[in-house]
Amino acid sequence: MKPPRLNSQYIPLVATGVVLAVLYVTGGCLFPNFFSLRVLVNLFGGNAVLGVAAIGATFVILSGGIDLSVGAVIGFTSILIATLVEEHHVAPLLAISLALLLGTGFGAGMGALIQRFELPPFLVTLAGMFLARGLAFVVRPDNLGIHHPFYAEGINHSLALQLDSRVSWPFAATCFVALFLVALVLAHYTRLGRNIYALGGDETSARLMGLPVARTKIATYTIGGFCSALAGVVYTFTTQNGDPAACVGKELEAIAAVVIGGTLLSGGVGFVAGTGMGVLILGLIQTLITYQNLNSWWTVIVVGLLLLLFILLQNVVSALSGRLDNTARHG
Amino acid sequence: MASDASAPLLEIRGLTKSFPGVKALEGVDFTVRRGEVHALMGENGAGKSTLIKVLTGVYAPDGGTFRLGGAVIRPASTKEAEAVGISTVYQEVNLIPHLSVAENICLGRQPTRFGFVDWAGMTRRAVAALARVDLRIDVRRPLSSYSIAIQQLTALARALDVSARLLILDEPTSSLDAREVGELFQVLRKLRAEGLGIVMVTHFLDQVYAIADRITVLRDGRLVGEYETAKLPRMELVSRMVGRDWSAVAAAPRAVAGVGEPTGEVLLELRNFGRPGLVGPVDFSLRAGEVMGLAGLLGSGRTETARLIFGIERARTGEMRLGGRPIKVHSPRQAIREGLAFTSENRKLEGIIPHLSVRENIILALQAREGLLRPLPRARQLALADEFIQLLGISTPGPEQAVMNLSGGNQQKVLLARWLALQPRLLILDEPTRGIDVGAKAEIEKLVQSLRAKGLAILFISSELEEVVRGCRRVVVLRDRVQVGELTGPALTEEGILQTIAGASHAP
Amino acid sequence: MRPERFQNRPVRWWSGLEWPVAGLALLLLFNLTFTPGFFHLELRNGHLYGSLVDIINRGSPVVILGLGMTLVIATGGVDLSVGAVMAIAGTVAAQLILRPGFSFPALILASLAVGTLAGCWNGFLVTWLRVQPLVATLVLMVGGRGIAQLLTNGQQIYFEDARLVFVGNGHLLGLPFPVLLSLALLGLTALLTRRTALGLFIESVGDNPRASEFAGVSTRTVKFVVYAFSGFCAGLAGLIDTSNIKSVDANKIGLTLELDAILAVVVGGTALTGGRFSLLGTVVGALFIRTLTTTMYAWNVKSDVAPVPKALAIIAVCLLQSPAFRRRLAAFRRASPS
Amino acid sequence: MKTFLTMKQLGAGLLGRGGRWLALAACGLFLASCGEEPAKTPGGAAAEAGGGAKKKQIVVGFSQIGAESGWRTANTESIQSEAKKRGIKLLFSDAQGKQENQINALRSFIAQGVDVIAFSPVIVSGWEPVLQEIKKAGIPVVLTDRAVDAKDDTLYATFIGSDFIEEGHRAGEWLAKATGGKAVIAELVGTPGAAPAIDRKKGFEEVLAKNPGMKIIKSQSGDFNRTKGKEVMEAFLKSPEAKQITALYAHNDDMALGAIQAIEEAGLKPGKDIVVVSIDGVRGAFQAMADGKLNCTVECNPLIGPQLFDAVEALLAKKTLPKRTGVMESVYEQSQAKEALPNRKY
Repeated sequence: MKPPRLNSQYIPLVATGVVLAVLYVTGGCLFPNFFSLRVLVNLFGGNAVLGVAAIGATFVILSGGIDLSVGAVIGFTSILIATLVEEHHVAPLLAISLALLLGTGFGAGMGALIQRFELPPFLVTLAGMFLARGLAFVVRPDNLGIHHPFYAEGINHSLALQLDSRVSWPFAATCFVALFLVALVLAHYTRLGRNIYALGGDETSARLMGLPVARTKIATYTIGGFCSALAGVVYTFTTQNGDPAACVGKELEAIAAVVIGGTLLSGGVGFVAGTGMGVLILGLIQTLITYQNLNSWWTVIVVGLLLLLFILLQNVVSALSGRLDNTARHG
Repeated sequence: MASDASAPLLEIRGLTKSFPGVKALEGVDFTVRRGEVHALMGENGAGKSTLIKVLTGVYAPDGGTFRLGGAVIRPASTKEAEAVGISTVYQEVNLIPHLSVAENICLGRQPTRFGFVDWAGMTRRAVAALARVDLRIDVRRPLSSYSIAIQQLTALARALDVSARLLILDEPTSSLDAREVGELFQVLRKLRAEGLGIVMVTHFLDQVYAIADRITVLRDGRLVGEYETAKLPRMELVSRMVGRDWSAVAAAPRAVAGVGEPTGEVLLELRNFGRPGLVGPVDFSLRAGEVMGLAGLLGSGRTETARLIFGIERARTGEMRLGGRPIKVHSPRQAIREGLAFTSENRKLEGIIPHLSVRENIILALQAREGLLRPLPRARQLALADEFIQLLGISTPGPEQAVMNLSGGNQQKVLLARWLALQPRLLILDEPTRGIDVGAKAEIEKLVQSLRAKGLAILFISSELEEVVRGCRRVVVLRDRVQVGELTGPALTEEGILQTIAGASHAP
Repeated sequence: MRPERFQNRPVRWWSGLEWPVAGLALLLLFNLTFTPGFFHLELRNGHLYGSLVDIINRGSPVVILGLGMTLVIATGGVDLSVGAVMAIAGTVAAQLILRPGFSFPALILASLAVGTLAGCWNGFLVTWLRVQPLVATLVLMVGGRGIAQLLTNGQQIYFEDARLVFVGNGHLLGLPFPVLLSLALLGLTALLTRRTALGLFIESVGDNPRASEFAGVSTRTVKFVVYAFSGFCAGLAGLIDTSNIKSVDANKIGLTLELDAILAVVVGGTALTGGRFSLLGTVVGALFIRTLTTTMYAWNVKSDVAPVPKALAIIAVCLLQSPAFRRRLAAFRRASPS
Repeated sequence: MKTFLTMKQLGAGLLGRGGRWLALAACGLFLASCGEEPAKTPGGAAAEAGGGAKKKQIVVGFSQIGAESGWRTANTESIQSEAKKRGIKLLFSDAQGKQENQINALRSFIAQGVDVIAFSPVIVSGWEPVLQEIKKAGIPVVLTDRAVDAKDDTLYATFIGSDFIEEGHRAGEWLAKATGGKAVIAELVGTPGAAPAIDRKKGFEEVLAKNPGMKIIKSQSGDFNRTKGKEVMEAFLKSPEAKQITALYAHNDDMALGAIQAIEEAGLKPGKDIVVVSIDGVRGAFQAMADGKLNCTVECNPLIGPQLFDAVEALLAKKTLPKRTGVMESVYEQSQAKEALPNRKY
């Protein structure tokens, strides 16, 4: 019996790549300046916050969980940094570190609740969402621009890479790409990463294989919290402000990006690389709809449809591999 | 074969473990030597899996001592058990199907380089580990792309990858075909020669006699005995497993309890009926007013046959006739409409609706047949519940008691009531008396007879031969998922069944 | 087993309500003591007036969504799309009312039908395509609001039609009409679940799907029906919210209300894992949430900060329901000398 | 075995197709690196839109906040119809109330090479990085309706819109005059952080500082929409201080209209028992004034389409504009409402 050439779990990833390519080429064919460097840079820079958040969500979803607190944590982090820097004159790097620490701790706390008391992740992170959003408004009820030179001259000038006379690669995009690379290594080249896959693949088996299930689960939500906080930091980079109401519903976009990236929502199968592509696909859809001058609400509808498409694809794939198992057993 | 002189590898003395309400193990001794394959045998509830789980650190024992290679051990987790050299391969391949073979072998202990997983090193190590079980495959492919047999060997390789001294195999062959079993045994023989102690749990007698050096039999959480395979005839093994004293069985006259002659027409006919990989061809017919037994050891295909008839799994071969009409049952709903009823052996997962009341549990199937829009009037529901509580002697404070608060025997009666309320033509009872007390058993047996007298056809599955012999007019015997005989009349004795189960060929 | 653990009574309508009612009572007691005028009720213009009336009036959409959500959760699922479905149904109503000559009953039917249709779509995904409920309803949650926006072409629609305005603003028998609607729906849901076999099937499917399937219950039909019903409820809630402000705002209608509905169900004692459900519990849960919000208005807590106590309430409820937490608590009690 | 075959075919098919697309994408990237950006030619996108038109069509990118109120709807409508009238190609994007969307839309406009970018910012802060980018790309920016909080005022060419502080002043002064400087006020604040919410509050409070007889006893955000306006007013009316309230100041008409419903439900007469003053001057507000339920609305003219495109054309003609262009607006009272009502466009 010869195994099939293309492993079924790569089908969604391939499909994601195909969709990305089709969207990009379509844009290029329809609009004369779509293949410009600027569009490419915008794609990364404009979706850096989403990208960072989605990478965190990838780990949580790979482990078989879900995190609804992403958007709220971004809002909390951004306003915390802005307030600390502008009103309390804390050094920006210190403020950023503090915010990252808090976000990470927040994730760890949710993970601990989920693990120790066997609570549903959905409810715990829902509570986390309410809590973080409320606390963001406690920190400061309205938005606040950050005028500290560290941001204006440091992050968005010195650290931005001038690509040509007009287009520069923003530091936020660098953060996204850097986190992406770190996440690739974490997912594929560390024991923790592989344990997360195993946990999402089959928790009982993972336990029987002697893997540290409890520790892995908490670690996953900790990573999620860190990424959300980092997304908040990147948000302050791209906008130079803090806003307690920022990124409402970002968690849904992140989950959409993860699913479109070929990760199974039930956990265990998926790729950080797919999430990267998923984020770019969402960005491309938005760009294309702006270019086509369509009502921007088409964006969410198209994303909804794409989501549906990928869920159905995953269904087909799992049905296929289910049959594969049967064939292997009986054939 | 290992000599008696060699010191035991594993020595367990007086192992006790109880769960709320159940004593799973009571003072069990168990010894495994180096370089032997030791079969751990017993019917349901014998305590095999509890023993294994205690041994591998999943459960903490209540009492008893463990020694491995002379040193006292007390593993508190799977990881600790592995650390002292105890590795386990579970029945359902407990690996991660989506990950590659290499990862499954090395998960949690991957070779690293500067702290990062070394994939090349992992591949090499996996290839080496698989070589020990004589397997050469592409280890980078996901586990799920390989057959169950290969997955089983992968699990074995993973177990061996830590320097295992004691290897535990929990029903390793239940999903394998004959050739694959042969290959597995080849590997086991090799490992035995390397000096490993191997504990194997299995229900297949042929396989036990093919590979095991010694056998330990457990029953109801107690040790029955430890035997040299060569010195234990099959008949004796089987009788010890099912708890009938061999000499007593042979001597006892046939106990017939009003099995009577069937009154009705042939109701159910199975011809070459089966599903490859699940249960082989089965041929028998059942008349209205007749109780027919399905006998065989655990895993012999009894339950699988019942599930095929009831449409939980679809039959792939042969034919089933109901009342003379050929029929293909594809769902329990359809089966129910055809007048079939089935109580599952797995009361908790497939029987009771735990939080619902006795009344609701009883009327559920009837209501489902009536449909969503024709609710049974409350008075009728209560009348039905009361009627069956009376009829079956269900011991409950009342019909509104949540069924999970009832004892096992009473839960079983509630389930029986659920099906009787349907007034079915054919009732399939899968282990209706398991885990319930003696009094309740007798009541259920009596009930079965009265139902038969009313013209019901009953297919009775039980691992208690005494019960089968007492209650059935005919018994179909299954072994290793194939029908091996049908006993009736004077041939229908416990001895006869045991002999049929044990098979003609006594020599391994 | 100790005999006192047995209860030999039919499951009364109040059983399981102790905790939610106690929570609500506690909150009301707090207000009785510390919030002056909270319990003040009077008759103005022939209808009841006071904070308590506000609670039941503003709580109505959550009650209505919660009733549908209760059934969905009882089967072991969840419906995230209700907020977006509210927006779609409200939009349909507002657009039809502006069409001269469109009969009013047909309009009501149309918007309820749109809601039900959306529910059927969720049901289709969950039962026929076997998509996890969380994911299946996420699709409509993400895309639904966009559909509503496209229907209005991104504009707000205002209307003054007295009949449609009555749905969300009218009074009957001294009570706000939405309250009566939610009471009627409570009655309808109770009838639907208790006067047909639906309630029994929902509970059995949620409690033990495999055993239910073996007993001949069609789990598919049951699940499909509850999602459709949840869509219907969302349609009704959307109608009320739209009518209430005499305009449709596809952006805001029902935003995050799905979370309130889920919370109401969980506070009301229906477990997220499915099984036994309590419609009255959900009503109490919805009132609890609404009382919390109204209390915060009364205390002049900025509405943006309001999620904080809500979050704490969720965690508290989750922990109380968690067997693991109870185990640990029991172990702790045993360990500490009493 | 059958399954394997289909799997294989499916896999090969996908891979094959994927491969082809990947190749196409690669071509695209190659083109991108060769073609580069279509250097900033005014009306770059126009060529594609206008076909072979001789006179280059002007292209303007406009990013709207969303559609949160009747005022906004009128604002959008005015801009879209004026663009059509003048034959200007308008790229319109609704940000759905989210700053992230707005920033992405602005970036898209840069990439599309529009001639002028205009937008109404969702919130005041957070625009510097993207405005810097636009500046670098050499595209003039017109802010409409709401200002931004940017230290460097060269980041935009002009701001067309109302002076929200002035609107607050006017509302306050009208109320002081109408009540003789004595009022106990409930305030419905706009969306936290939005420029109009901040400035309208500020302007109003400046008047209060001069009138010691007027004080705000309740203030809560109604998020610029009816639902919240109604809900919050209901809560105000149940508070123990409710009886003292003699006036309501709402930051926009929608909240006021919601609140009016709440006041009526409380058995009070809006406009008499509680004096209601709000800002915007939408049609619904005029109707309410005609019905005697609203006392005064300070106009905040959304019909800035003509002014916006005047500015656009001036900018393209390389004229310099004042940093701030006001909008023609006035204060309307009940007495004027009936005659003004038929003429209201929004």
